[in-house]
Amino acid sequence: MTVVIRYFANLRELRGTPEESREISPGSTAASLYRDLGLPAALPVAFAVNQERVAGTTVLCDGDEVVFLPPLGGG
Amino acid sequence: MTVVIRYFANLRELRGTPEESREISPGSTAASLYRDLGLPAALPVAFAVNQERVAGTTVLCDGDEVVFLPPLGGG
Amino acid sequence: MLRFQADAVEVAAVEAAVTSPTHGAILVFSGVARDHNLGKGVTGLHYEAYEPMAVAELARIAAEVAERWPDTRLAIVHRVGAVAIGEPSVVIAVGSPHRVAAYEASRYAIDELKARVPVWKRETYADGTAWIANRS
Amino acid sequence: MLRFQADAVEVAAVEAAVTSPTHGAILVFSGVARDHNLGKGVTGLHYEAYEPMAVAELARIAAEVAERWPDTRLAIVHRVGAVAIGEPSVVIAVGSPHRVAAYEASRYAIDELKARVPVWKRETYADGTAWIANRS
Repeated sequence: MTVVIRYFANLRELRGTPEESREISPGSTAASLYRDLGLPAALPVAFAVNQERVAGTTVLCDGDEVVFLPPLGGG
Repeated sequence: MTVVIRYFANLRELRGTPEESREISPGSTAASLYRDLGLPAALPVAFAVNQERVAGTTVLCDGDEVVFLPPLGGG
Repeated sequence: MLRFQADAVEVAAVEAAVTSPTHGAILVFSGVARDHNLGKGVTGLHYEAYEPMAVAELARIAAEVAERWPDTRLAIVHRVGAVAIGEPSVVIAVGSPHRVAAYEASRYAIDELKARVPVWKRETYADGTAWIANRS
Repeated sequence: MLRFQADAVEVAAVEAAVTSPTHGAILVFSGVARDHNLGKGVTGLHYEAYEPMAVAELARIAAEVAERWPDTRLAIVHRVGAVAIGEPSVVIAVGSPHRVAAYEASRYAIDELKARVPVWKRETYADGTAWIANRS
């Protein structure tokens, strides 16, 4: 199964792309995907799946849009 | 001795003038002047003398500018 | 900028008076003449001020704001004379490095203005007029 | 009016969006790009949003404001892309029959926006750039 990952801010710069598709194994969660991608463990990210904020333990489904949210800076 | 009285809002309309000079007897206070003028006892006025808010018991001096402040409506 | 004026208030000019490159938050309060009050249709407003005392009172309020919220800038413009429905009767702008101070200072300024500054408001209705006091 | 835009914000247009003849108080908050932050000179800002989610989050905040302060109207415009020093990055306007609700609703909206809306800010200095998070 495949998910689409969108990157913003420092994660986009780090990853060098605003978006990528990724094959994942069944049972993968938002947090395990973040780890598998080798993204910085120290960054206090939150998780959004299909534009809803979710816990890192959320199991991903085929076609999900996943976003790792770095600390926000709006306003 | 003489004081100048300035009227605003409903007191100006009631009195029919924005300003008048008035002879007062020594010992007159802001509140006694208000009563002597026959202005409405029911109106909850505050008192200003020479542009400073004062108590009604304040004794008036020659040349004072007296204003009876009806309830405020600014803003 | 602390003043009374007969002309309509240019909100952008009041805001510009408190803007500075070091200020992260600007808060602009406008008190707008409403088309009704206490269940009656209002067709127009008239404001009257005891101006020298009112200006002195605005200056005192500004000094209090400067003491309580040291890095803020404050501007207040209040109308006198006729004010049409939908126009601001008062505009208060606060510039501040931080937004919490801007909210607190702005609210303090309008609350104190209503309580202390010698200004009176006359409403015009279809069938007459009345002087309207602020509820305390 | 709840939106992100690359163009400079016309504050008067945001204010006009919440103005109504029944509203006695209008409060406009502008968050302005400052020329310094954390002791460093800032020469420019860049904002980036996860826009579909950010717009949905603004809509949720607006719904919460409408529920808590029923008679208020709310408009929020946030910049994306480059923002010059001195320009507002966000403008929040609230119209309300009464001023207390305007202050409370405005403050709620900016606090929640900073905490929940997926937007990021990059500051540019003489010697580089950094992504700056809101203090929670």
